[in-house]
Amino acid sequence: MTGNKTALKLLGLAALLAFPVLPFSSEYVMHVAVLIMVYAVLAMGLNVLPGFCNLLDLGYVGFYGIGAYTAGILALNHNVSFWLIVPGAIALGALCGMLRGAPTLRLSGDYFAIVTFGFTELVVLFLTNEIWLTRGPLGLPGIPPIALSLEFLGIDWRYDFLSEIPYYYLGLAMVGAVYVVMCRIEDSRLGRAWLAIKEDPLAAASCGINLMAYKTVAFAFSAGVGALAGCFMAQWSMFLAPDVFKFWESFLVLCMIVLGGLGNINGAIVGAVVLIALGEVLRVLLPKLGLPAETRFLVYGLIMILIMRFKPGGFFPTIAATSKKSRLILDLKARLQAERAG
Amino acid sequence: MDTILKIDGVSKRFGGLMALADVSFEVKKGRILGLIGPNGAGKTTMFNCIAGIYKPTEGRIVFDKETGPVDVGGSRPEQMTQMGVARTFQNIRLFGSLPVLDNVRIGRHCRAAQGFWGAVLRTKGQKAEERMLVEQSMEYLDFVGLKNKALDLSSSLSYGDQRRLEIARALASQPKLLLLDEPAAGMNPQETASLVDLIHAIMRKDITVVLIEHDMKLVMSICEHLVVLDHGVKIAEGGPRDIRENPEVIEAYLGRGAAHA
Amino acid sequence: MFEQQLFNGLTLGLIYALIAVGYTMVYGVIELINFAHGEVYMLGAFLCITFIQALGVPLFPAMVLAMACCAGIGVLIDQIAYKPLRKAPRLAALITAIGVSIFLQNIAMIIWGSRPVPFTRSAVPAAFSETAFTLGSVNVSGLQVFIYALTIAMMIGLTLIINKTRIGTAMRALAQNATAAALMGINVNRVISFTFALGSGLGAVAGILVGMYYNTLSATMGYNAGVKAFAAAVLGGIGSVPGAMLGGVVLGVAETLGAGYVSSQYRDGLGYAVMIAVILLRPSGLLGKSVGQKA
Amino acid sequence: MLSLTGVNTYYGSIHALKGVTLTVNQGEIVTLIGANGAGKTTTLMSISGVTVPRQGTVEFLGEDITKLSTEKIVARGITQVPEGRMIFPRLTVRENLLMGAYLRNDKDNVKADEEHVYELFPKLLERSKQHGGTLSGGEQQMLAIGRALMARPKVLLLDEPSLGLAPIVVENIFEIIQRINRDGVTILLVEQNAQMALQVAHRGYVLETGQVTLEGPAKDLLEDPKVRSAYLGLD
Amino acid sequence: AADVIKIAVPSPFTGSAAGYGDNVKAGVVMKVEEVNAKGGVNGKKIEAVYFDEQCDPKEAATVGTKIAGDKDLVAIVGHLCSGAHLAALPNYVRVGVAALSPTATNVTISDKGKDAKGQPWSFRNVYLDDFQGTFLADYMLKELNLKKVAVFYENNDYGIGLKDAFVKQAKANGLQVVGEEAYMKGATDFTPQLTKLKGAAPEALFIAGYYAEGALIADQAKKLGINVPKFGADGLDNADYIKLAGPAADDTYLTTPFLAETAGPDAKAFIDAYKAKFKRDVDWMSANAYDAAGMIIEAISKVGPDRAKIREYLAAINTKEKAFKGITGLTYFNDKGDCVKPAYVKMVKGGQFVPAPKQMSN
Ligand SMILES: Nc1ncnc2c1ncn2[C@@H]1O[C@H](COP(=O)(O)OP(=O)(O)OP(=O)(O)O)[C@@H](O)[C@H]1O
Ligand SMILES: Nc1ncnc2c1ncn2[C@@H]1O[C@H](COP(=O)(O)OP(=O)(O)OP(=O)(O)O)[C@@H](O)[C@H]1O
Ligand SMILES: [Mg+2]
Ligand SMILES: [Mg+2]
Repeated sequence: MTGNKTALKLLGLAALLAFPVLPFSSEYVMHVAVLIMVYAVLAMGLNVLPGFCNLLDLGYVGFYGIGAYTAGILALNHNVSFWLIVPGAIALGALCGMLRGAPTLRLSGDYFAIVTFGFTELVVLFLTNEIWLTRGPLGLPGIPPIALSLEFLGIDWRYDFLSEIPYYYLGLAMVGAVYVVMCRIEDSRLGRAWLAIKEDPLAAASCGINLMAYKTVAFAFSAGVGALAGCFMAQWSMFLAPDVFKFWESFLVLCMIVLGGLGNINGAIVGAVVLIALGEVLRVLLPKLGLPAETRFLVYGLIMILIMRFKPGGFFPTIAATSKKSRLILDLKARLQAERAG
Repeated sequence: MDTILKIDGVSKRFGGLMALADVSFEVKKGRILGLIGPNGAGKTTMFNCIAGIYKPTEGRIVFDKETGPVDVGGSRPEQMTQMGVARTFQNIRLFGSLPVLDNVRIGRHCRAAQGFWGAVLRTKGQKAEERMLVEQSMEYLDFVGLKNKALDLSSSLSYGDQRRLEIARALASQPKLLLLDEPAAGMNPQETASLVDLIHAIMRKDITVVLIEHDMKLVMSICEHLVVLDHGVKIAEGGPRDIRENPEVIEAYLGRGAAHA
Repeated sequence: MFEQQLFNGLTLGLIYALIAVGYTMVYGVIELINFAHGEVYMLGAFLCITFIQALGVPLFPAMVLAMACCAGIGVLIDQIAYKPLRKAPRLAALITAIGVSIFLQNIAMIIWGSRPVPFTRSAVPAAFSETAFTLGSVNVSGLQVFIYALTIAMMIGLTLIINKTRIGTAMRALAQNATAAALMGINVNRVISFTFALGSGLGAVAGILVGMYYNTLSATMGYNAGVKAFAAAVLGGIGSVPGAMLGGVVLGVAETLGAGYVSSQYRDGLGYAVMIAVILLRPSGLLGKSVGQKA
Repeated sequence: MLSLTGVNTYYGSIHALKGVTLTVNQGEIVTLIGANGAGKTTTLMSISGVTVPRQGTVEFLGEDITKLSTEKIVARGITQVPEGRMIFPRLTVRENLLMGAYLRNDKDNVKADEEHVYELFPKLLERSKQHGGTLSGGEQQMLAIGRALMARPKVLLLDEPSLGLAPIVVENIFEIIQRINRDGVTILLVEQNAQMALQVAHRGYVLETGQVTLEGPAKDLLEDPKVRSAYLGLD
Repeated sequence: AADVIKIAVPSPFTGSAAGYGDNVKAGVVMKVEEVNAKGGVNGKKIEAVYFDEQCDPKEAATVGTKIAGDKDLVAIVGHLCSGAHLAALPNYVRVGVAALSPTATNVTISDKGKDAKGQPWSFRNVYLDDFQGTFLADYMLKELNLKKVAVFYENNDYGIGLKDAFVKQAKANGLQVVGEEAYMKGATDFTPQLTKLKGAAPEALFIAGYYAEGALIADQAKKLGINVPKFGADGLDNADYIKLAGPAADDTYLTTPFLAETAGPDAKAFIDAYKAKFKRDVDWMSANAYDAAGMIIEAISKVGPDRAKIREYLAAINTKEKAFKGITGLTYFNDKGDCVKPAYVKMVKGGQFVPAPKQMSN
């Protein structure tokens, strides 16, 4: 039973690793795969607020933008290496997350939602209008790709990420790392505190949980993950414009986590896969059905409605999916069973 | 005999409504105090003031910490819990979509320390603490008799079990003072009887209890001391016998029928 | 110049208010952020000119007809998309609303094309484009008078419906506790349908007025309007009809004065900044009631 | 007058009622007692059509009302005072009462009935302009009963009307129940406070985990040893 | 199949820019049908494959990899928006496929379309923003002798590029710029900005944006009593501008690469055929797309369906003598793939586009 599961997991991992060399994987397929990974990270990051803390964040894309522009400007204008940008961008994202979070700590429900929305609009307006810094709507073309280099050791070796394949593996590593961190946090004192806040803030406070502090950690963490996705995306796509971070993107990511199952980490990933792949599948499929390109989003919207109609809780409706699988809980279960039997 | 909690001239105003008006009483360490009074008298409001959910408009709430008595009026709920005051809610407020065990683990939150980095890095300390949290939580569940339901969803518990789980969750924070708000409401006599046993067991752990309850049989049988509120004002205080015969209390609260219940 | 700016702001604000009211009504009753409301507003405008152009219906009957159609569309959307989700988590319905919004926008694009379309000029009474009167330095056109009058009349009517009629009380009751409402003998689905019909009808009027005022319709016009209406509704205190009106006006005036005196590049941002500031100061909106937590 | 035959009700996969059969005759007070989670509330909700039984029938005055929608059942004359009172918190006391008369068109009689409720519960008259949500627990209970009476029900279903109430109010409520009954309203009373309930009722049913295990005249049940130990806490 | 030659047309076909994408599609459809009706190219039919990218850089990059990876697509007409073009371009340069945009005007593109050897893979048969902005500033002062102008610009790459070039030249010429106001795409209410500008009493209004918003600006300006000539670039050049703005459209001056009145018989035929097919007046995007498709198809007919050779062919159209003669006049490219075209001025009079009475000597 467990042996089977482990085998299945290994097989899945092997398939993921071998994916780029499979016969059907073209640059296009790889590109879509990398795009899915970017969104999977975004979805996991966003999930922290609505999924774990019941705070409807409609402005997540703002942090994505902050991360992306940090990377874009530093890499393009100052030639800073990706590997140095990442911690910096995450820290900046987290800082902005806390700054946004501080005044909104008292807000609940849709009032929180609209403030986060307004915040993102301000971020995007900043990116649009502060031309001296961001070049505004002219965009930032020509951002250098990610590179591995030993030049800082004085060794003349350098590998530029020029095709999709290195990004695929780097993306896979990023998704894996974020996933592991998310799972670990969910099954920890911190994660349980968040879930308690989600369920009932007042009862949580009465259990000794400092709401302000824990929400602030959630804001910072969620924003940091968004910024991480942003810097990866900036140097992968090599082009940024304020348009990339429009309001709709926040919604798209929100749709992913709800479709996947709010609060479920696996669900967030599945949601990203489904919604990004859906757009591409329709792109390929509709012409074959004789439908013009104009109908793509018509069908897209329809499918979203249908999914919610038949799976109102998303694909993985339960939260706390991982804590059930944790060693401690499994041991406890076995012990209780033994006691009952004995 | 030490005083663990001293309510000193506490008032609480909601807009034009005086929910509590200059109420004073003391809670003795190791004893059980009953807080009774008609609906809307301000009993739950008093709990909320003690537990840090409301800030009293006036007056002092003095709690006996290890370091000595401190005015804790206006502290935040989590600070009160940290100091050793735990409570249950009149309308059950469990974390319904979490397992029973997690409710208690969350209740134990303030007696653990690991944070973000511990969780991310899965340090030795963190793992040890997590293991300890499970063990300790199981002890509390065992104490209230819910050990076997540890992995069930808490919303799937029966009403009486949910009340017990609320108590277990409150106990998990290792309180010195436990505030129980109508723990027997909606229970039948059998369940009420086992609740009485549980309260006695709690007392044996050196925990002081303040109890709000409308079930006079329960109150009169376990409380040594009673405080009666009406319209936010303390109208009587004393032992069960005195209270039962106090005409003002009969008029406002007990009614003629209950006086001989 | 300030008077002119203020007047511009009020006009814009009233338009936002009219859209926001429909929004907030649905929200008030079933707690749904109905993102498709902006699309109904867009459909209202397109249906109106279609009736005028294709069927030769005069303006006012066309307006009524479009209103009726949108009311029907609103009810239909509810029945098909939202009704099955009444007991589902709140966000499920929000995602469905987004799906509906995408769907309607794209279907409109297929029916009426993706290019902006002018409002049928010949159908609009000449008096609308003439100056009706002058207020200080401000010229007020006939259409503006019409917009003000119609909007204010509708808002008064709506307030009366909600506060004084039986179905209005039923709407409020339903919002507070649906099971209890059913136990009073209220036909919950009919009241919800009525709410959608009323809200969508008002949305259609807003769309038509905007189409006439700016003389442009486009399939994507609902998007911005929907977002602004959402902001206005929340700013005013979600679920509160007078709040939505006030929120719309505040947002409109803030944007206009912001664009006029501060920076046109940050125009929308200034509106949002005012909105954020208001909500931070009053965490349940201008006229929203804070539902105090009772422990 | 009202009869349930073999009613089975589920919440998803939870089988809450397992073949409940009971009858309420015209003019009676019938009480339903049982432990927490026995299915008392579910029984009332199945009668009112809030939860629809999967099997079995609910008949009222000879008509099968099992599958009717809630508002139609209310229109037939069955009104419920639900568990937890379910007052509309942001409607005034008066508006709450008028919601009770939602289905009625006889304006003048509604007015008279409103007066009648104020007579029964003078406290409500004092607070008629206050929002329901700001009332104390006891006042809310009065309002819930008053609201139900406004529908001029033939049958009144009461779900734990004494829950969380001060002893003096409990007494009062039971008196009022008897008064209403004397005025001709048939009553099905669910109570945790079995002692009181059996004292005012004509007949009673005991429900255990979704099944009726005992039934009979209230007096007999009061004497029944099993009932005495399990539900009255005596002996 | 082997008997068709495919070209890719990535543009927005859904979303808020879909209207423009539809224009481009119409132009391409006209060209492809015309060629195929004549038997195609070397016996093979041309097929245009449309890709929707919503004018969104992210979608464009995805579409870009898809097009780049599909060897059957021998060349590209697109993208429509500069941002989308820039986002997709790295793919085309990497794989080596030429993209000829009929509409992307952003100055930045010039330097980003080259490969390591310095060969351009991105071409465009549309003016650059800076050219039109500079041209109009000259025209206003030299031909119409205006002294005070207020500027309205859409806050996107097109609007900003145009505005910056215009303002720079205006200042150099001593033309006073009395206000610069921005707006967002899709905006409908311009009265605050206009009210503000009115206070500065400009003699002309320069609208650096597209016709949908431009028409609203003209209309609202008129309602506020600002009755001055309006100026715009190709963004305003659309029959819908007149339809939407109504009488307020009068007295608007536009730059245009060709004047229908003076154009050759090809252009006239195209204009009529277009109207017959799509029931609307032709617009410059359709015309440019028609020519862009024409250039690609000409390249295919000369050098065959080979990506690299098509690029070489296009790059070789680099002098006035070798220019492609399309309906939009003569088009040839500089070494960055940018086009060089003459500019004319037309204006709206009595609800019609007519050539402006004064033209600048090119
Ligand atoms: N947050 C609040 N805002 C306004 N009024 C409140 C609030 N909390 C309590 N009240 C009011 O204060 C008074 C006292 O309420 P409280 O809940 O303390 O009563 P109680 O004694 O616990 O009654 P019960 O026995 O019915 O639970 C009531 O009139 C109540 O309506
Ligand atoms: N909404 C629900 N979803 C799932 N299960 C439910 C729901 N409501 C009740 N149940 C279950 O159905 C069973 C019967 O519940 P019911 O509320 O009818 O009991 P009751 O006799 O009224 O109890 P109480 O005295 O606590 O009010 C219980 O096991 C309960 O857990
Ligand atoms: Mg209380
Ligand atoms: Mg019950």
